[in-house]
Amino acid sequence: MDSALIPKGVKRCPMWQFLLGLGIVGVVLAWGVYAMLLCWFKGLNQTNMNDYYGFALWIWADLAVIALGGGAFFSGLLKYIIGKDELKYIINYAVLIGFICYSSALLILAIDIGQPLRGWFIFWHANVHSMLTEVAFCLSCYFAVLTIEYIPLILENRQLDKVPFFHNLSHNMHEVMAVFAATGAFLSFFHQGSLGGVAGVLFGRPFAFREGLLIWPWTFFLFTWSAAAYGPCFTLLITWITEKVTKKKLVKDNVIELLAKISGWMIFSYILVKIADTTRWAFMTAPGLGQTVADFYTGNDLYGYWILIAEIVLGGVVPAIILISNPLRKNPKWRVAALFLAVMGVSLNRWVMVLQVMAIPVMPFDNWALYIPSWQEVATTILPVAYGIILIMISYRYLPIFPQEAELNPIEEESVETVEAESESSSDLQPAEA
Amino acid sequence: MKVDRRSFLSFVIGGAAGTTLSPLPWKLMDDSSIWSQMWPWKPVPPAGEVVYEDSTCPLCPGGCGITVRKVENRAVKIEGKAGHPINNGGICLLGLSGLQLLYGPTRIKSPMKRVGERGEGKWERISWQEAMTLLSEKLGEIRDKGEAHTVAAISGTGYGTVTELLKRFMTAYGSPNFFRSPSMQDTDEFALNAIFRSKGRLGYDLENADYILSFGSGILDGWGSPVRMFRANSLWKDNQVPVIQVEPRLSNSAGKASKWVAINPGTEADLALGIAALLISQKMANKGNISGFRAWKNELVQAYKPETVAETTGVPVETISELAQGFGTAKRPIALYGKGKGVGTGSLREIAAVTVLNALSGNLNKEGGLWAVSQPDFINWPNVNTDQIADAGLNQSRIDGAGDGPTAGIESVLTRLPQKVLEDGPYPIQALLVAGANPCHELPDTKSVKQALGKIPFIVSFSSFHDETADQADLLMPDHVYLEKFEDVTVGAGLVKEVIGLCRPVVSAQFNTKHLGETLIATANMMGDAIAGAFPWENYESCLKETLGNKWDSMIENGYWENGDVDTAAKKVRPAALDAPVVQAQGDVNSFPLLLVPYDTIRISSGYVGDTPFMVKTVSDTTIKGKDGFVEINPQTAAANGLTEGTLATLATPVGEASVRVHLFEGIKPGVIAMARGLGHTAYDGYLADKGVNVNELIGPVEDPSSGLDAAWGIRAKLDKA
Amino acid sequence: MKEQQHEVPTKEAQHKAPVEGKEHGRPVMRYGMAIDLDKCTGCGACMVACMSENNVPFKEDESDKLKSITWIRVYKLTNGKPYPDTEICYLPRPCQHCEGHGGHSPCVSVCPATATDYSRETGIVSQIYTRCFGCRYCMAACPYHARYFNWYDPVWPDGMEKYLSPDVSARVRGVVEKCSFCYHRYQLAKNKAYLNGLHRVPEEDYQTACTQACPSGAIVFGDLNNPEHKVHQIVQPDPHNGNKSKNPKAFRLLERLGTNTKVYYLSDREWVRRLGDNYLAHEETGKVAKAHH
Amino acid sequence: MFPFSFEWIWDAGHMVFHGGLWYALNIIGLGMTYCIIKAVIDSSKGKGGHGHS
Repeated sequence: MDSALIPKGVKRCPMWQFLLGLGIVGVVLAWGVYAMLLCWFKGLNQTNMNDYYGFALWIWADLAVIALGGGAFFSGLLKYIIGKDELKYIINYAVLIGFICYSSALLILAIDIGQPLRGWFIFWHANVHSMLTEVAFCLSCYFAVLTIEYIPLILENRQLDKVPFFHNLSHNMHEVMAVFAATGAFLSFFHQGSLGGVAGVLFGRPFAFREGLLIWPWTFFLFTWSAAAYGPCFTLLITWITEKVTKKKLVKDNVIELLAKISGWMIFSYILVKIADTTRWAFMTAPGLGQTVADFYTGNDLYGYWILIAEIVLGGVVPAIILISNPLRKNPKWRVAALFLAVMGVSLNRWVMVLQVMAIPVMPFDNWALYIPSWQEVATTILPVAYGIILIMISYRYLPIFPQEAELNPIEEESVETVEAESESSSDLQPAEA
Repeated sequence: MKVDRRSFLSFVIGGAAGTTLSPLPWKLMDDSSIWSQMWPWKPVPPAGEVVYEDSTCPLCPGGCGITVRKVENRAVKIEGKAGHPINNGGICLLGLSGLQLLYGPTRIKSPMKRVGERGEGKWERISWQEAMTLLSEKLGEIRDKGEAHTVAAISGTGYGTVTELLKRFMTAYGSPNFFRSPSMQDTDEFALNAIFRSKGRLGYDLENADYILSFGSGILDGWGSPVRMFRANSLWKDNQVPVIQVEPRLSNSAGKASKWVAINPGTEADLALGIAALLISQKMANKGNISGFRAWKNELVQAYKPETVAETTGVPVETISELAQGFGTAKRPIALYGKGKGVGTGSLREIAAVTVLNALSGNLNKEGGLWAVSQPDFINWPNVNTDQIADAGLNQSRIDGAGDGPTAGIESVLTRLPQKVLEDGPYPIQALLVAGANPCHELPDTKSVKQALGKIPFIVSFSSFHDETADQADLLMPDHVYLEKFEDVTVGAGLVKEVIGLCRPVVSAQFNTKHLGETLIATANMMGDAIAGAFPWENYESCLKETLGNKWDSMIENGYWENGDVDTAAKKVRPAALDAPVVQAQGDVNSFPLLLVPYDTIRISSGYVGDTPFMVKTVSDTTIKGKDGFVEINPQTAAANGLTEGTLATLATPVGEASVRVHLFEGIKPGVIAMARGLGHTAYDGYLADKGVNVNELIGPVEDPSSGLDAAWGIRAKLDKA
Repeated sequence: MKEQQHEVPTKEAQHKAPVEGKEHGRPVMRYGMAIDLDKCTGCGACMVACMSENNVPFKEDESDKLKSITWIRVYKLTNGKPYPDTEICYLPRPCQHCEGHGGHSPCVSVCPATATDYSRETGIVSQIYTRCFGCRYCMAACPYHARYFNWYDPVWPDGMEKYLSPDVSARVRGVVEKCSFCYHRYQLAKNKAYLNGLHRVPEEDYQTACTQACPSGAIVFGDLNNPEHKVHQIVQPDPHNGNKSKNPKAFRLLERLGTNTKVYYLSDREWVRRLGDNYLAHEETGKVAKAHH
Repeated sequence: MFPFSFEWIWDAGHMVFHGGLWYALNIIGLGMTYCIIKAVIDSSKGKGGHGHS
């Protein structure tokens, strides 16, 4: 019935199936929204955060999605600036995923602050020395860029495209997309870095503190690098999941493998630097401040040396090697495994840089502080996931996200559909617009 | 239709663009910054002219001088009064948070009579006239039946006009049953009476002493006049005065002392006598202050050989001789008596032992020594000329038998009252007046105390707060809080000087309350000449002025009256009960393997006034967590009983049972467990009620045969994982 | 926004004069404390004095110490030895008013909305409640846990709001608060000094509530830069060594982190001094702390 | 964020930071304006789209 909105040459599941899917995810979304409202109206006492855990689950989710959303800016960089043209077949999806990640990140920040009504003070009374200020500015600017990159995609909807203005607009935006992409890359470099800086500048917290270059601690560069390295893995992982769900091949292997290979080398180079940084920190930085690795990884029930291994070896070295070696990369099983490990690795790194930092006592007579998030925190953290799935469902159904889909999944009696589409089009426009 | 679509889209886009460019968002931003900082529920304290008014803090026996900061007619802050002879600017946390008592919601806001069941908390507000009529009629009835002696009164601690007015009221009315709630003062007076054979109290010249030997006295936990003690302690630090704390638990006092001597609880007397014996045998003793010295000295030396003492006390022989050396060679050594806040009287043997030790040092009534200070006596009212009904009543023996037998010279034994009431002997109590006391929480074995009160048909509470005892009352006649009234505060508390502080109305009465003095005078006047005659004053203030006489002016001017050189009450010590049997902890070792000792801390008020919200906030999470209270236990003992930090356990004693959490603490003797005193309130509000356990529910009074007073220092207990 | 401006203490935010040297002709002050841990008895008077001076709220259950606002908190330290060799010591911890390097205290540099500031005039780290939007980054940055978040709206039991002081504004839910060295008292003293034609605030005219209340006289407060002030004489800060104290009894919390705090602690007991900082096994107490970066 | 909000100082930090910020904002802003204006012109020239056929 909504076939008029569905891109030419592709097949979509029946409406009822689609709505059922939406409904199921919608319930989760509603749960998250309820929790969000609780936090806004009753305050952050709804969470299990406390004066030791000022940063908790949310901020981790925030850092994680931003790192994972890094795929957008990096593949944008590769396509528009470096000129890896094959990536145009996946860039749309990368942008969409990025858009979801960043909008989620902003939402989470809006819930996380104690005085949401004053959130804009961070811009208005900006303290330029604060990493968080840098994050806030670059984050919102880059979100604008992502929106700009997403708009043409929306305008390519079969019906919207009929409007000359929209048609031309999307066309023109494509023309200058390189400029936006460049700006996006520039902004990303800074906010990804600043997010690393958030922890790295805490010279009161030897576990987080890092020396660095000028005003930027090493974590600044590590975060940017890791986002560029791991972001594409997430894009690929989601693409793979989408293919599994839709039971269709959506992107050609050569594209996938190209991105995977680049990602592999990025992770490899990153992890080398990360290992170097960790070593320096463990043997020079931290001891210089009076604390040893043993202080950080023993004497509590959760944080042990395992977390260090899991992050660096399992989540770094292993996926890097898999994605670098041709045979392994070309084997879907190995590749997907690598993608999983990589995503786990970077998420774990962000977890460590937020929650473990809070957990470790600094004053010798202080104690480890562990905390368990309240259901409101969990719900508000799952909220973006549900929202993301819904946005992907809708976009996939009505927008030409995967340029290669039609080619990879040829279908007959196309004509019939279009005819049907023409005749019904009128009645079906509202949803597209509203 | 195409037009529709286009116009629709342009409408949406145009609208969006328009809104962003309009001043609306900016206005909203501006407003949000205002709303988000001045919600209607955020109190904005009115500013105004600031004035300071001096007064005295009567919340504990300390008698500190305070200065109250006022903004217009609101008291906003209590501070210690600089230059005051006792606290010179310093102040404790209870004194600081007095305003939470003044303005707190647990105040009784007007006279009330009970309408529901006892303890149900259903009250009906009545006028003062009604209230006093009710009281005078009820008392009148009893008196007319010739049973005046069946009315009992419990007053607060200390010596002062209000206490004396209540006492006078009882005398004029015709009842011998006037009780004073236990305090360090009892201990002092008892010691003077039993060992110095004189009237008065003990004074400790701590500031000038050069060696401090404390037998469990909470030097920093609320003993004596707390702030004075804190200041003395700092003075000792500056002058490197050795401070030895003898105690089974590492209290704050022990922690701050230069040496902590861990001892088996209840054997302090033995250690004291052991040291005394060594002083004598090593010729370091000065017998000048002791009468009948020869009679018992050899006996003592024989009975308290270091080895024997080490055996009983668990204190190594070398430590004992070390203490003897230190005490014997110091110029002005002093030994402190009275465990914790010094409220429990303890056994005569123990007081005697410590006093003898002080006497042997040879500086009784000398600089840096122990003083026998004569009683304050500024209240010289004409004797009451009682009518024959009164005489009849007064001729009856006291219900607690105080004054007879071992308790000769003791005014009252409150801890005996509940038992006597329960066993109806010698006669039932028909009415009870309670002022400035909270027996339902303060007295040992609170369960029987409550039962006893249950048997008394008519109970009047003059308390300012909805405390446990007020909950059991039939008639509430709330007194002012100290910041609303004039009152004299006589400070004993181990000072070697006389200080009388003055409470004065810093703010007007916040509620429909009445000064207890006024209530008594007015009620007396309603009860016919026989009683009215004893109260010639037209109101309390004139009574106070007249009583204080020439002191009044200096008190109005400085807020206190001070007398530096006190008269000594006695010159010589007459040791008594040194060979008396040791007071044992109740319960048998087999079924109760552990020893439970209550401990005092300055952060928890254990007297008539409950802890303030601010004080509760300072209590550690290893003392109260949520509603659970903790017992401290040595990790060794805990392990032996399969207990770990925070475990929920059942604590049972011969007297009661309670559910507690366990806190592992290295600083406590294995086999001993300790619990803070003053918690487990059932009255008051959510800021204080149902937090922790009231240790008095687990400990019963144990009478010292040689004094008749409660000498319980702990109780046998067992602790099982819940 | 106008609303905030009047909330900003003085105009520190604008001028960034050097921490040393003079400020508007007036000498730069560095207010700080010396707390004698051997005298401190852990009585808690300082905590309550602070709460009642600064309108600090309280809840029915304050036993969750991770959610309990105590601007100055008294920690109980022990030497960890078994009975009967156990020793305890109490350590009151107000905001340490870190100077860091050139006024870059851990919290001030990270606040995204300039809601907390290091005063070049007094060396006091301020907190502007009406500017703070509750991101809690400063709390993450403070190793002393001196900063507290208002998880709940403050509620005073019926009638108790009567004792609230007009000198300190009550805070709303969702903002961070902390010890201000009773800054309002400084403002009053400053006005008084001005009226008396003095260009310096006399030592006795500006004392914090905790200092004033402490019954043991364990806290000494004043201007660390002023040789006439008792605190300076006790501490003898060494400006050439990151303001480290020349007094062998004295130490600062986590000195080696380079937080350059203005609260000094004194103790005769070595184990207490050693608990003041993180030491590697082989390091000697009080020897390593050298201002870092 | 603006020179008139009072915590603003004309120091290197502010210049670098806000320099970069406003630079990016301008590119984005101008880029979009360009696209929109051009799109309007193109549409008026009747280019593209099948909407009005």
